Amino acid sequence: MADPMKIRATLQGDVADVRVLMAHPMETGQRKQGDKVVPLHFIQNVTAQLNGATVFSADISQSISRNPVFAFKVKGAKAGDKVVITWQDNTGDKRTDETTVRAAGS
Amino acid sequence: MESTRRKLLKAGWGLGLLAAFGAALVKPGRALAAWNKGAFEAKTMADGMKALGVANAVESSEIVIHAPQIAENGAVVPIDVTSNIPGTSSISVFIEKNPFPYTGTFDFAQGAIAFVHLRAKLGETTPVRAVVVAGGKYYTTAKEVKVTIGGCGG
Amino acid sequence: MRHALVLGIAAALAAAPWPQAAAQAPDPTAAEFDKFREKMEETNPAELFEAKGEELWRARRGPKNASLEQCDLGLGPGVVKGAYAQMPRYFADVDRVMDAEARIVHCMVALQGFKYEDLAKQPFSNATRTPDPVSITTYVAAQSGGMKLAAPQNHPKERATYEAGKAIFFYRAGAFDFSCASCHGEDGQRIRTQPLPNFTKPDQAIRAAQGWPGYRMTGGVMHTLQWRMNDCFRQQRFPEPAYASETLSALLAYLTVNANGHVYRGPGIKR
Amino acid sequence: MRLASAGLLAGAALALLTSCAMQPRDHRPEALAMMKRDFHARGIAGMDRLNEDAVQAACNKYGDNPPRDVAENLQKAQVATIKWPADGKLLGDWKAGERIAQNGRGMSWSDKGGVGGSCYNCHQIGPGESSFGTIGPSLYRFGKLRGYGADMQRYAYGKIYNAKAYNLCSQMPRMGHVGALTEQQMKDLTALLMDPASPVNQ
Repeated sequence: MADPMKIRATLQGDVADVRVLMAHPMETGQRKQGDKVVPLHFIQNVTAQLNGATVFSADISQSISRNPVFAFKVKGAKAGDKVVITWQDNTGDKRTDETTVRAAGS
Repeated sequence: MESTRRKLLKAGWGLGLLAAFGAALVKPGRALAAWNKGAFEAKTMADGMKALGVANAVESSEIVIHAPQIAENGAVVPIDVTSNIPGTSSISVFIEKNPFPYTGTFDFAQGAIAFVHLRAKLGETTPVRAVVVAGGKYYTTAKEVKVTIGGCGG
Repeated sequence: MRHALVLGIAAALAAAPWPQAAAQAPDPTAAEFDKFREKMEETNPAELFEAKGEELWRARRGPKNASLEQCDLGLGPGVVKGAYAQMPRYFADVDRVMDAEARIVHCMVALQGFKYEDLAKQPFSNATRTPDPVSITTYVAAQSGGMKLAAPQNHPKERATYEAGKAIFFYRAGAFDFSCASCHGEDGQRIRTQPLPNFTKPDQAIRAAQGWPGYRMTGGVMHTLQWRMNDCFRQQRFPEPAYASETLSALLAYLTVNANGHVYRGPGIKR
Repeated sequence: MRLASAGLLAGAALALLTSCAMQPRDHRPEALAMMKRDFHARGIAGMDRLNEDAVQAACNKYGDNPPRDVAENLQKAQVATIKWPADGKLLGDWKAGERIAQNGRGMSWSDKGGVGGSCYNCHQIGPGESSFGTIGPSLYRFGKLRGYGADMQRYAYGKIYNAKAYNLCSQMPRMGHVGALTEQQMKDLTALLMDPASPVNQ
């Protein structure tokens, strides 16, 4: 099972600055280990919800770096709002983690 | 999303049907649009754009790509894309000289600002191109990122 | 005759103006790296390993089914906060100076019953595996973030180890006649595009110390100073130093003491 | 176990050290003893690599600034190590030379022997490569600036073969002397610097 994400959602005014770190090898299918090619293994889809509503979603390729990092911003957020992020990879593996929006400096 | 809508229209789906799906279509979630295999497996940027339905993209200085002129390491190149075009619903990123240039599409809804930070692998010095969808139209800009050899190389 | 001719040319060349690369002006490439490095460190994949390390620190593991919570990192059993910034230091129970990872390995052996030989077999991260001491060191280091480095020089062995580290730093040998100082003993040098801090100066020594443990972009793996020292010796064309050995603690004492007084900002991101 | 035994082994030396801590002293013997305990041979990198040869010993002893007479004698001996090509030709193929200059591998425990020249790690050379180190001087327009004469060809080849023949404590490795490069590779590198057709001289 995949390791947990690290999600940080910090309020700046009424904008939540959301940063997420994901533990994933993002194998391109081109890398060799010994003389064996490591098969393609990468996150294809990321969705983020703020209090249940989808605010950000992404379809991505194996060109995204290993252990992916994304950041996005949502206007109209307030402290305590729930952020839920889910990724799914090409093998069907999935992971969902959540956090709450925090005021800057708290 | 736009491409899905166009395909639906092209395929002769009635307006009624479109209206019925309207709620789902307006919401740029990925529920409806499956991961676009054709676009992601395209080996050139032109083919990737075609598969994605990008047409008549207009060069725009309202899209800002913030990426290093010279990357410290091609394996992790930080890229920020901001669209200042009103009504931006998505940003797509292409890394022109990668084996598979189409790198991803980022959709914004419900108050999300048209901005994304990502980190990508760049195989060599290449333009990084962003394509924005706003009000059903396509806008684009690009920035060259230089990839060099950093350390001892041993 | 031949000798004289060769030496004569060398002398003439030494006197002639060499077309130098603009080494004195601030390197625009290095400035560009710094700008984006800072940005990337705001969201550093090292945090994933830090979280894993904290879990490992607290978990009861090993043949003795014990946690590391009684491990003394120099500030008393179980005290993690600030410990990394005050290592390498002398530990009476082993009568030697240890850097953070060497101490963690010692605790894993002494408290949990792991075998040094097993931990030393494949001590560095690769694409599919991050050794436990690497994650634990990352966790311990993160608990000193924002603190000033203060590797002690009180015990005679701390001072002697610093001096040994300095001597190792300047020792030229091996197939290419390199010492650590060949690359890290002068200001403003770089290999390819990679800036090389001068470790003999505090304001540059900190540039090295503060970035480790580091998430290395090459390969996307977490590495500690133990790996950095090992791979430097490889590039130096030396034989291989033993994992967590006294030689490496001595070099790290030299590096850290030189950086003392500067704020530690790791774990970092490395090329 | 290495971790604990290291302290015991160093004990005697360190006791001595602390007893005369007032005087500046040479810490290299203890440092070298420590390294000999802690290092092991791996691949082609044997433990003998920790031993200084005469050049390394002089540079270590005098902090890379040996007295003139010491340097001159050792330098002469280094000049004598240079094996000049039997066919008398010093210029190979600059295109091959560029590839050798780019390659940073060779002579480490992860290599099987010599591979490349690692030249760009430290030197600016060709105009097409902007990723170059600055530990050594720029070699851009090497021949164009210095002339294409036979003496300069010899200097370039000889310097690559054994840099210590020209400057005893140079930071440059002795590529031919230690067998990191073959005669043909050194000819190709000489051509990269000295062939009027090489991009280096455009």
